[in-house]
Amino acid sequence: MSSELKWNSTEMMTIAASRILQNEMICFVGIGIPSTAAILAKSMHAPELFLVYESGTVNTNPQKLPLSIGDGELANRALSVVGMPEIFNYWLQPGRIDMGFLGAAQIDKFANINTTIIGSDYKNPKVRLPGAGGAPEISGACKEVVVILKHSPRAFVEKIDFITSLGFGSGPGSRKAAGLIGGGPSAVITDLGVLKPDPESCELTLVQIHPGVTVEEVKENTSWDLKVASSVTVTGEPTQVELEKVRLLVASSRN
Amino acid sequence: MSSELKWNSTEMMTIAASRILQNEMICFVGIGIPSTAAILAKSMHAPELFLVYESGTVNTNPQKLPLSIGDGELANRALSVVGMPEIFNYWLQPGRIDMGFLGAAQIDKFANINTTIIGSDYKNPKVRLPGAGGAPEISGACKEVVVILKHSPRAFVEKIDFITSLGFGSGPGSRKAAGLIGGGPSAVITDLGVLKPDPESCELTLVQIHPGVTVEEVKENTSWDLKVASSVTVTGEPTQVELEKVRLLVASSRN
Amino acid sequence: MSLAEAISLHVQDGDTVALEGFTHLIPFAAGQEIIRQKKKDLTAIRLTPDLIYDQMIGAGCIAKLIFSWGGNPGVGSLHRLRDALSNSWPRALEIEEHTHAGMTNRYVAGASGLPFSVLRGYDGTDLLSNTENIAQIKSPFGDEVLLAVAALNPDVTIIHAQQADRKNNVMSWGILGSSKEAVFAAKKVIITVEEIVDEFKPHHNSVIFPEKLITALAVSPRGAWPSYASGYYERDNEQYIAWDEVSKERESFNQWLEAEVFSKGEK
Amino acid sequence: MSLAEAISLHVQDGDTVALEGFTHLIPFAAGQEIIRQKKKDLTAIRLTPDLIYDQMIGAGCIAKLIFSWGGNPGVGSLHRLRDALSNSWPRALEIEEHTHAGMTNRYVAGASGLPFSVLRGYDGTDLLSNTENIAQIKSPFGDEVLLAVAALNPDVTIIHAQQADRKNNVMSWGILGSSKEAVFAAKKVIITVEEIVDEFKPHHNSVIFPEKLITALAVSPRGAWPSYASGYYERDNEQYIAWDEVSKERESFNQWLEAEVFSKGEK
Repeated sequence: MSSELKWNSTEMMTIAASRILQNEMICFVGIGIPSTAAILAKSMHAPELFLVYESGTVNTNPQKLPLSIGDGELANRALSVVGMPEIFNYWLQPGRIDMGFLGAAQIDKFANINTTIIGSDYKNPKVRLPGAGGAPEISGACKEVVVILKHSPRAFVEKIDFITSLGFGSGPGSRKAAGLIGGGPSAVITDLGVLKPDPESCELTLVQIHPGVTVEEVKENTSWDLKVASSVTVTGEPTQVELEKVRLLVASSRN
Repeated sequence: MSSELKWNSTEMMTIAASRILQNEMICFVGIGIPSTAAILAKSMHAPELFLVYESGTVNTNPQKLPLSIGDGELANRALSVVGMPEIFNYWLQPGRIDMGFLGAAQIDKFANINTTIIGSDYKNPKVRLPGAGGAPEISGACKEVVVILKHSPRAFVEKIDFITSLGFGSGPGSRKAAGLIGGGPSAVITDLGVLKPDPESCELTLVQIHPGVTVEEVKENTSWDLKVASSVTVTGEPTQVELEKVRLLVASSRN
Repeated sequence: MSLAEAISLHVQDGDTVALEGFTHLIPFAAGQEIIRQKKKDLTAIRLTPDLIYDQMIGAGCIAKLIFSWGGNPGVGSLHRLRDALSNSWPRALEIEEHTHAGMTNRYVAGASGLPFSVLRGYDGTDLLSNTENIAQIKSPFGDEVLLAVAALNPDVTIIHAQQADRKNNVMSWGILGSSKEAVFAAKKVIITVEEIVDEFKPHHNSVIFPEKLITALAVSPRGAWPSYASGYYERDNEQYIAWDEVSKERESFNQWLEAEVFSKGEK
Repeated sequence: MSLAEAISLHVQDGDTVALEGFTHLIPFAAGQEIIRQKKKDLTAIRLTPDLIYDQMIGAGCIAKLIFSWGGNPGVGSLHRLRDALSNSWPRALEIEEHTHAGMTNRYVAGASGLPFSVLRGYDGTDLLSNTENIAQIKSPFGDEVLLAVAALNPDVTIIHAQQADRKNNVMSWGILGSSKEAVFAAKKVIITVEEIVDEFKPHHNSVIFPEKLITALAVSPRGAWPSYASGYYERDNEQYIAWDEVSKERESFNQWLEAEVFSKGEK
């Protein structure tokens, strides 16, 4: 990334994610960059964005970044706080959530996600990751899912070590065969650009690069032979307001 | 019943039912005489009786007779009010309730209960009764069940027209075969006396008569050949305090 | 939106409707508006039909009743229900009969987006051989056999609640029965409320229905009368007692219908 | 009853325990008392092991962990959990890994006295072939195949809550996660509270646990620290960040254990 940019790549990724959120969407949010993006969107173009966290906070309106998925800030500023059975069974499972945000340690070309282990032996992994949390059912039931992670050859791999959350499986038809009711990943937003599944093949395709990033750079950071759309757009530069708000939010979590 | 008694038979039945309730029991109560009996017991010998109503009121302490199973009096005087899934699934179903009170339109010698129809054709009954409500699962899951109804040949029948709630089915082993976890009916309290299931055969047996009632009278009001215990006790007469309280309660429901 | 508009727009002839509220917050105003608009061929779901469905049955709105306890609570029978069952007056009425636990779990399944719920219920009863939408199911973790009840997903669930805020969120407290599940299970939701408030005050055991769940909201003061609304008014038990007389004969019922429903506008 | 007595009386070596509370109201004081009393061979259930189980794992109390997300929230990894898995230090640790939806519904089944719950979950994931206590189940009302998860019925569930009244009823509010279900599912229940009050004030979304559900109640002010107790204190995030350093090496962990747990009495 060129050094003259007035933002860092995490800020760009967060802002790109926030822009994808539309007003009045019901959005299932995780901690970290998804929260930052959602709070940013609510303070900008999507004030009526309806945020649900797996901890049970319904229509919450946090003003600072939550430190954990069950932060007091989320509960105090929620329309209501309900138990996890209600969140998972009544809100998520029936397909009531428009968009779910997920992170990933590894992702493959069909947007299948691994957050469980690195290594080939489940019983004896090289690295033990946190595991599934709410992700498999978020990936399964939301109308669409947006995945946010940094681009690197270690993360964007030909074959993930463990399918924690199904994206498009091995291609068209896999989700249906597995019994999933949701639409699956609609975008993968990284610090370099945006990938979207090809409508026919479901394979992730580079459709957008962030300012200062080259297509070549994205391909170098992807372990498989990344498909590139016939016309790749460039993400609009972060506005001064977006940058200020993101920085304020990130600073708020350090207090 | 002899006319010189200072109480009527409904009062006697209610008082007999209240005496069976023990302090600290968790009791699942229905409307009408079960409520009167429970409220009476709480005001007498069982102040810590823990009353649960199917409408969702947990540990309620009504001071007047509820007009319906979901009366405001029950909600306002409850420790908490919860939804019916919690009542049926978390309180009743796992066997947490010590005693359930049931009424009946018909009952047979194995304390099976009908509150659904009179007549042999379900699709075209002679009389349509209210139906099951919570009774089948109350009968199924409570540690014990007490049935309260007035004695008459039309109510105490050889064969009930519809099994709404299983008592002892066709005798020992029936409950287990049907998959019920609760102990089943431990007593049937009527305006004439008290019947209890024989420990061996499960058949209802007259063990107690109310003051002024004869064994013969009970047998005449029972359609089957009622078994009578070798020694039949006589219910202690209602005390002045019991009678006053019952009458106050009944009067309270008319306001 | 007015209640009349809400019913007109969102309740169609032939719909499956659930007017819930367990003895408390029974949506009488909405039920009577359904009568006033002469909706017909409804499949009507409710644990306790109560007076509200007795009225709708007598008015000929309901083709099928799915329920678990059909009496006039604390008073006696529902005469219009009985007349419909025995004499098909004013039209034939089909019934599907469950237990409270079964109905509650049918709503739970519907709310959960599942085809069924599992419970210990109906065991040893004659309901097993006379009722649809129940089936035995074996545990995959042992030999236990339990009961499955099919999900209920009403086309429209209608409830009455105490308050809405300025953003159309609704708060209810007191006895809620299976209302929450009936709301989550429905394809469309109509809620009537006592009033609009600026802010919800905390209550023990309150439930908030976010506006996202609500298709139409109408203010209908005393909309649960003659049942009650905790914090607003008590049950008008005289009405429940009087209903026994009113509903006993077709003529007196029809007079009531004319005088109390058709001659009156939306409450 | 003191917390020390409650743990001593009601937590036995080899028990299955669930210390619940989802980021909020985590029962740290109770967990550290379990360490102090050197309970061992526990099967420990919790959606998010968090620092509390990292501490109990490092102290050698836990033989098996049943969980769904095992990180230090907002910070990184749980080093004691990793060390136990990779190097069996201080003892071998077995794991059984689920999803939040799965764990939640396992408690729901336990609370309901059912052998299993049904959900749409784990579909298409490698958990299906690596995790016990899940099984496919066919709907009896059609061809849909769903997932069944086996009930969890802990020998002891331990939670922290805000208040108890003079009759030992407990009230909690704010984020409760799956605590209610974990309480109803348990054979015995230990609850620690911030304080005893004369009367419960209403709160939005509060839950009351009647004393009938509670085996032992202990007052333990700041018993959820360094997590938080809504209305009492906020999360002490410095402790969560510091834990990364403390727990990284066995030596620093052992020093912490000695200084902060064994040298101190019950909080």
